[in-house]
Amino acid sequence: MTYIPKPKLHHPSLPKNKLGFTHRDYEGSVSTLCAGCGHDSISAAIIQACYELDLPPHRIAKLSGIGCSSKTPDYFLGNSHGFNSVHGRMPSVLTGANLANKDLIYLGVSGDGDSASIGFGQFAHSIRRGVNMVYVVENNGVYGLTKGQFSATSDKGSKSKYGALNNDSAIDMIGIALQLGATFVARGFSGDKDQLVPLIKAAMNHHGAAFIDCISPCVAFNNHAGSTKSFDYVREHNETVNRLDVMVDHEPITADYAPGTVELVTQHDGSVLRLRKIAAHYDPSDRIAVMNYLQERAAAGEIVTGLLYVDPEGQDLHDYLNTVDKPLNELGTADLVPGNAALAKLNESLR
Amino acid sequence: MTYIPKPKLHHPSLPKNKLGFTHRDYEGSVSTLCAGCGHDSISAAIIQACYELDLPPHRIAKLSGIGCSSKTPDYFLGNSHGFNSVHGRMPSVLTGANLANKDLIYLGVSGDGDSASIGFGQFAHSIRRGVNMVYVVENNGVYGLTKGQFSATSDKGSKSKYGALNNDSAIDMIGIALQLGATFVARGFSGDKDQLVPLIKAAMNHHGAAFIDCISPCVAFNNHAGSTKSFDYVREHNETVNRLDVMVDHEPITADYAPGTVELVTQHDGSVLRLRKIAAHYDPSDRIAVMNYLQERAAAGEIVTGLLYVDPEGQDLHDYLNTVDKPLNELGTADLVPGNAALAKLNESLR
Amino acid sequence: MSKPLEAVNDFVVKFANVNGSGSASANELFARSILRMGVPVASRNIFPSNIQGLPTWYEVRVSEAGHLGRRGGVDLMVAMNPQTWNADIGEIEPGGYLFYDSTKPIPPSKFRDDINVVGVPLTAIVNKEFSDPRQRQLFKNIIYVGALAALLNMDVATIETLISEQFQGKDKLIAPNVKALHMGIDYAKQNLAPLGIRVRKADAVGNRVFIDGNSAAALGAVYGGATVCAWYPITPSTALAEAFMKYCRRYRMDKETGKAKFAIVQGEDELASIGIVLGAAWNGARAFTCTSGPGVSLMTEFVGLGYYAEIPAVIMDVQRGGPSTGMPTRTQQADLIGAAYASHGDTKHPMLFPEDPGECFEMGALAFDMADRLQTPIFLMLDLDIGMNDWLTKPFQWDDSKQIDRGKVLNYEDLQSGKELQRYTDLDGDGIGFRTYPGTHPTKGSYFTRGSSHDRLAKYSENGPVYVENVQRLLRKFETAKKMIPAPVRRDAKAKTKYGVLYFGSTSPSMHEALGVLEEQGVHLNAMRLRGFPFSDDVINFVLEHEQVFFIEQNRDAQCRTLLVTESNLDPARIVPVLHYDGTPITARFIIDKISALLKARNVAPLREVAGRA
Amino acid sequence: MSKPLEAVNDFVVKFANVNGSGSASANELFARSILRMGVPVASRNIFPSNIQGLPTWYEVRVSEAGHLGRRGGVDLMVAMNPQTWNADIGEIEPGGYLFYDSTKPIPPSKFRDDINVVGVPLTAIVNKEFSDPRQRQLFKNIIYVGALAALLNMDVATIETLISEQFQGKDKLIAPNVKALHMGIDYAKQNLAPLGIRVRKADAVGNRVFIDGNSAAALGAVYGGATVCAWYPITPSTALAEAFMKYCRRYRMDKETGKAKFAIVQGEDELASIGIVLGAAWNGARAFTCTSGPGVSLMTEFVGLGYYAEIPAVIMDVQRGGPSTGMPTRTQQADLIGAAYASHGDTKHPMLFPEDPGECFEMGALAFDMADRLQTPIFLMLDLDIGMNDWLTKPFQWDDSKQIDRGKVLNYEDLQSGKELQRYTDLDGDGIGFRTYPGTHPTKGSYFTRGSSHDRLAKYSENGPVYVENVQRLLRKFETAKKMIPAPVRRDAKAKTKYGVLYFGSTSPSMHEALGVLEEQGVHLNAMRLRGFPFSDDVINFVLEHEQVFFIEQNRDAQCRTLLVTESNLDPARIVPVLHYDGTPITARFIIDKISALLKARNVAPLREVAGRA
Ligand SMILES: Cc1ncc(C[n+]2csc(CCOP(=O)(O)OP(=O)(O)O)c2C)c(N)n1
Ligand SMILES: Cc1ncc(C[n+]2csc(CCOP(=O)(O)OP(=O)(O)O)c2C)c(N)n1
Ligand code: SF4
Ligand code: SF4
Ligand SMILES: [Mg+2]
Ligand SMILES: [Mg+2]
Repeated sequence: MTYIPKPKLHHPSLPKNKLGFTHRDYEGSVSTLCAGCGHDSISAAIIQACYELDLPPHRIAKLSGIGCSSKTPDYFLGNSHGFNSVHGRMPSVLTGANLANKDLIYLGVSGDGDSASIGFGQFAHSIRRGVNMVYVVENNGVYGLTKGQFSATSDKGSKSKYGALNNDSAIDMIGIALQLGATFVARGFSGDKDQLVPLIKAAMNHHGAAFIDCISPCVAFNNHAGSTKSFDYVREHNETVNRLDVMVDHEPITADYAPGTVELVTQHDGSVLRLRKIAAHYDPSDRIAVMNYLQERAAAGEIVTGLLYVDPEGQDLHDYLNTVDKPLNELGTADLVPGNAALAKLNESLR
Repeated sequence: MTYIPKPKLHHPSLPKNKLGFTHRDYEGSVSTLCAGCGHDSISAAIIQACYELDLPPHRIAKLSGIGCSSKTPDYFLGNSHGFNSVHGRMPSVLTGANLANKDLIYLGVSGDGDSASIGFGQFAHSIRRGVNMVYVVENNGVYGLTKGQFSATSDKGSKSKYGALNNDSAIDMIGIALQLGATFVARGFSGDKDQLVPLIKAAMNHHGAAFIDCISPCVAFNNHAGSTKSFDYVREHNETVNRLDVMVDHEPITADYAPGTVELVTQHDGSVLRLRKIAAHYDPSDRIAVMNYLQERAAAGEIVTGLLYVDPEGQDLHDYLNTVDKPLNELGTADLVPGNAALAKLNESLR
Repeated sequence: MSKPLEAVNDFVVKFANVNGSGSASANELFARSILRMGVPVASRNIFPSNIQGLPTWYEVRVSEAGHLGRRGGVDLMVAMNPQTWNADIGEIEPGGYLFYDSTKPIPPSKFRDDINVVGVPLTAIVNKEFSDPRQRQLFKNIIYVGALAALLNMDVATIETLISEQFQGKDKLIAPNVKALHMGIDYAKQNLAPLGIRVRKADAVGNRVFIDGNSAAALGAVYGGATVCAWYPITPSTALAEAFMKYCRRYRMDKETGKAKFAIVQGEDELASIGIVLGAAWNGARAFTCTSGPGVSLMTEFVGLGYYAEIPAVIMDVQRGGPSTGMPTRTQQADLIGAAYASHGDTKHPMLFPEDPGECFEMGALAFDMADRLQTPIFLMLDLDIGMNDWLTKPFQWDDSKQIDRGKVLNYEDLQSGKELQRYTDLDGDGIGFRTYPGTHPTKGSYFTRGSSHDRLAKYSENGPVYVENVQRLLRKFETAKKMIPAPVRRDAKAKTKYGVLYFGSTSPSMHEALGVLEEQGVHLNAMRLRGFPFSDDVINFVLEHEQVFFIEQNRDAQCRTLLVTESNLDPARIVPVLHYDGTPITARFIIDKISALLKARNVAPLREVAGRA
Repeated sequence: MSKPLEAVNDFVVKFANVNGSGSASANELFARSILRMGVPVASRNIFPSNIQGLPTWYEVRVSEAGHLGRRGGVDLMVAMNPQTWNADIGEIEPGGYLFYDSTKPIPPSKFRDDINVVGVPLTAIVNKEFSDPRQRQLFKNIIYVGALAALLNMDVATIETLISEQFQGKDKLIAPNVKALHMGIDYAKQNLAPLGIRVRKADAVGNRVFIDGNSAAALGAVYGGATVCAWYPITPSTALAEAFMKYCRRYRMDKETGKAKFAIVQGEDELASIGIVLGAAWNGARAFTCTSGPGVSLMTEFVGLGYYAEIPAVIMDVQRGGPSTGMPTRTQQADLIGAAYASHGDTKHPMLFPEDPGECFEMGALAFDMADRLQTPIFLMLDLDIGMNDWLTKPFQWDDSKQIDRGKVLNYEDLQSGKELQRYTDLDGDGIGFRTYPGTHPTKGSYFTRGSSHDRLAKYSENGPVYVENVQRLLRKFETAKKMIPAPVRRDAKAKTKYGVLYFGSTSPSMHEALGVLEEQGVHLNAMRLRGFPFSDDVINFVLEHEQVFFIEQNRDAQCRTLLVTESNLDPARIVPVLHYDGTPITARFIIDKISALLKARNVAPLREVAGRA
């Protein structure tokens, strides 16, 4: 990593997206993570996804907890508001932010310690509520920032650098998210950007709670042989069930595919997900079958990646609460204060 | 309920168990719960189970959080130490108690709000750690003590007495316990004592984390038509997969059964569980199949009860930590304090 | 047999019932009827932490003089609960009255011979007319109201009106209730003589309203423009959130679309609730949570984030008896230090102290302006006595010209016109920087919010001087807060005096009553009621003006006195704690006794010890 | 070019490195070598909250006089980090020395002309001999140690011994390290003159040991008989739990069975950690947790339970810069109020203030006796400066005749012989009742523990007088705690004086140095070091003895002063805060400047304002 801040002036030849923004307009300040940390690749994928989706950076709010992973929102989308809250509590802060303004895109970034250990409850309940968000766990199976202790996704039986043995069974966040009613569930790998970028794009277009478990090796503390969160292990055991293309402005589907190899899913917002099947019989719309399949593959030591489950008609918390279309943070005195006449009437009823 | 405390003097004709204790010796102070509350039936089942197992009352420690359910430890096992801790934190307090003395039986009593809402994280992590305990959730799908708000197991779409609508998807604690590696998982119903008592007995003989989700209707706030936690609903949709007999002192199995209708499971401590199958093909040893089956039945609105999953060879936290056989709370100065000589040596290495 | 008490419009009636027996509405009917007769009442529930079957009490103080604090002692006991019979009888003042259900004979030994016993065979009467058990239970309550009406010579028409108002909609319930009422009246008229204590029509209530503080605070939140409420049930604050929902449904549904101009979420716990509040406030909505002590403790870490990252938030703490689970259904003012200095590191948080439901409303609204203007969490400190009891309080009013004040926020136009966001820079000397809401402008004004150390422009910094400058600015901001706290209310003694008294919150009515009595006894005290924290110079000067100031609090450790001394550097020796903390509301009698005793003790013992002992 | 600094065994060397470049062990080798030469050193890490790539510093103060506090200023800067070059150069005292890697030429403009520049082509030298990049990085560090050894005239044999000790086991690493060392020595000998600052063998270290406070506190827990540790990682306390595990593995494995006489659990968070501790302590094991500010905030509710249900617990708080996430890698004493009054309701918790690793060990053990005897949570308040830096401290000692004191516990024999358990009854006037461990006796001595209000026999009670009696007993218990807190340490000035100074914890070394200097300047101060909370009468009398007492703290809000005034009723006007809180350890220079300034100001401004301003 370097310390000379990159010049922000735009080279005219830099490619621009529909909004006239260049890739740089979606970058953040320079990362302070270890060279080679998986988290930096995820930041790059987020930048890529937002650029390709032509999203106005300021319409995205990025929130996180505490950890190396939770630091990353500082390293992408420099023109977006960011909130690095407290350890394990991003989900509640994001939920509140979302209530205040239903019009922004909410990107929650967390770690496995942040979401599976201290934050397991908040993770679970934010999913249950159907908060409209993209919830990314940068899962390295270890506490990076505090130097290598176990998290709740660490492999049972693994040994920490100071000799402790992990005896707790590891939490599979995907399985939990599915049980709790997430309407979009995917697993990615920081080492496979081609797969990850479309997953993030699809999640951002999803209406409801979209959860992405992204394996993201920690080169400093959990990339050794034997770690199921190491680059090598994930590469060897990565079982991809499908590949995804996200089409937001409904280009006609020209290319034709062998029957049963492609599935088109139209999400609530009109965006179309083109699923190129790899595991022929994998059906990401059958929640129970998906859970069963994932359990079996996990038992076999395989890491299943791809868009694992999607309910394109997912509802969100605002639908449930039946809130007005105008963001709550734009309502003014006239909208909110009933006035003195109402009080006079109320007083009468209290005598 | 009555306010005249029962006379404690023992009628000579009262039946006694092997320890010479009568049923009364396992009772507690008079319940202050609502007449007809499901929780009182569970207390009765616990008393019955301990009596039948000939357990010395003082070798049991009863712990709870806060709620009507969490009050119940005051109403059974009056000769046992009890700890009514804080809301949602029974699992951590029980874990600590268990570490201090591996020789007692730890009975954790909680509610659905206590364990699925505020306590979801602690519930999950205590199960993951394989704490040797019986963890009973007295599940009424509502906050009783605070008068009828939703808990995380309340039915999605249900309406509270002050008109709030519940939009969050309900947590199935059994599914979560199975995902997190519980080695004994059962569901009971406060209205079916014959089924519940043996489940509690089996759980007490289990070595490892034993979880019992016990549906326990709240007559004050959640027993109305339409509530899946009402007496009527549970009776109508109770799908019992098996019936259980617990044999602690290895009586020879005399009676013979039609093949495939009975299964014998010998637990770590030697106790034998005789499972009389009701759902013929239900196999409580196949975790993934069990999860799959339960998901399907739940989707069909059925409440599956019985001993749902058991791993008779379950290990516990003390096995993992490799602690000495003597309870830690019995170790004295000689065991614990290395003494001055050790310090002299240490000092040398620090110069 | 000591002579029967004689009093008009000045006595205490206590109802002893069983929790869940439906007595609450009958008892409230009794209290409201007296109010409608123009006589002020103060009513208080004393209930257990359970749902059904345990003893509960409802205490009604009738006081034309307008003393609304708890008086202590009972002139008429309505003993409907066998479990508590003995204790209840014991509480009756000599010469007082006992009202009971005489259906079953009760051995004379169970009575006292210095009280007047009034038996009415309620069960017999009700069973004659009604067969359904639930009806029997409910109407038995109405029957005793009727009997009391006759005995206390209350206006029957008024009671009937109230009954018909109460059952508007369910009109067919009106007749049987009125009937039950008259069954009681008739029995009393035919068999009993009126009591020495009596209600007489008066005009002492004025236009005041009768409401609980939780509802009033919730109404304040509606008028304060709160749009997001995240909460977790806990006694005694639960009703506050429920009332907010009720008022929002009434006042905040969009006429055309029928959609909600509010979002209420029951969090999974208090950590989630405050997290949701901070997230919503960060994103520009007015947000609050309501809780009690245990919840405040769980919010501690997040409150520190709100302080340091400077995020507006309103926390309504309906205080109950502590510590830990403590006495969930009893009242105390014991979360003051916990709230004022909540969280690790150097932190301070403004608090507001409403004295009654009227101020719960005003301060409930004010808290949101303060939070936005100060960009920090604000605590509204209620207690169970104010929160869960109906109080007679001044009618609600609102100045319709008032506009919501969002504090220092840069909007699109500001940024577009070149105003630069310097998030944590003190441009105005008040310690407060400007903020922006997320999504305001495509290229200008975004910033990164964090709980870690940061510089004037919100960038991460571990630099010592940068840190010091920032936290010193927070002290200036706290100075600014002083100016926003409602000024303390002073009432001077009739005669010049070297003694003063400080008090706050639900202590007010008892304090005012005590001041009157003491004045009559020739004990002159200048009094000052604190309305919030931090304290203005008026408070400090008040203490300096007096040789000796008594500080009345409803906690064990003189917590508010600690805050005063800490923030003011006043000599604690001049501030003598007077502490009531058994979980019942403080009474005038207690204050009078303590202060009198202290004034005596003063001349013998050095102050420090007095303070120590108190 | 101002004249080069001349000093023997009295100077400050600062190493500027990049996080994760392996410089730590080389720098420690440098410090230890000087120690082995009999010259005291104090070393401090200044590091960022990240894992790799950001700037870090290692400061070594060499002081034969034995001043172990941070001095401030740098006499010799070893500038190995280009990122921070300018700032690092800026810190050098006029006439001081700059040591740098001269392989790449650096423009003269980048230097200062009032310092002495010493260039050694480290990269060139190391690259000539080594090709593997990792080796190059590591040995470059050893080479500069060699060069410094020559320049400062250090004893080479000593360094070689340390190297061979360090690599015991991995013996083949010894040769290349020694070789690298000599490459540095040789280059310096051949090309450079020794500096004006020098190390000379002395005998000023004595038998002291060099260790960090986290390790020492962990060792204290082992000797205190702790068997259960539940913790959650957080800087700067993580190393404490890791050290406890290390020492338990060394001292607590059963010889025969190889099984563990301890249980260490990494909780899922701090709520779980303290919950596990309370559960274990309730069940008769000695248990503790270690954390820092944010963790203490999360434990708040549980601490209140421990206080009210009276459960022993030890909480080791290694304080860092607050509020909120604050400055995780900087030091402060700013959790005092948060810990002392943790939780809602009326609560108070004893605290211990170790001044160095030696006391971390003693108090680390003592805390467990106190917790058991007082049956309440005890806080051991370390800070990052003590916890994470190696300090020279008195050797560890233990009285082998000492037996663990479990406090008031009834065992089987007691109960059998008819002793009755009255859990919360004050039989001895010390406010402490007897308890039993679960499972003690089949029919006697069981009780129900709860956080709700209870009577003398642990039964639930909502009765006011019962509640009051119970919480007043807790105040008596707090009085008992005073007697258990180690007595304050007093050192009087050479001359009689009306000025005093209070201090505690890691402030000690700088305070002692400052006292010496002030004494020389004719400023006489009686000093008292507080070793814990609550404060004994000695402390109060000390304040009363003096017209003016300065209270030195490392926080913004004078938190310890607040505790003192609150608990003692002393007039705060006589206690003047002297506050250092930029996250760096306090220095003697700072204390001297502040106190001198305050003494001047005293004569012009009234005290209250001084206090206000300070
Ligand atoms: C309340 C609290 N407890 C502990 C910490 C210390 N802490 C900071 S990050 C972290 C764990 C981070 O692990 P993870 O979420 O997996 O992120 P990673 O660094 O691995 O990306 C911990 C324990 C904290 N900041 N706050
Ligand atoms: C920290 C905290 N928050 C809130 C409460 C209030 N409270 C007491 S019991 C309870 C819910 C109990 O529900 P559940 O666990 O389902 O028990 P039930 O009464 O239904 O048996 C709540 C919210 C509390 N005691 N402590
Ligand atoms: S420690 Fe691990 S997670 Fe943290 S930055 Fe380094 S590699 Fe990434
Ligand atoms: S409220 Fe419900 S849960 Fe509580 S005691 Fe009554 S019936 Fe049982
Ligand atoms: Mg991680
Ligand atoms: Mg419940």
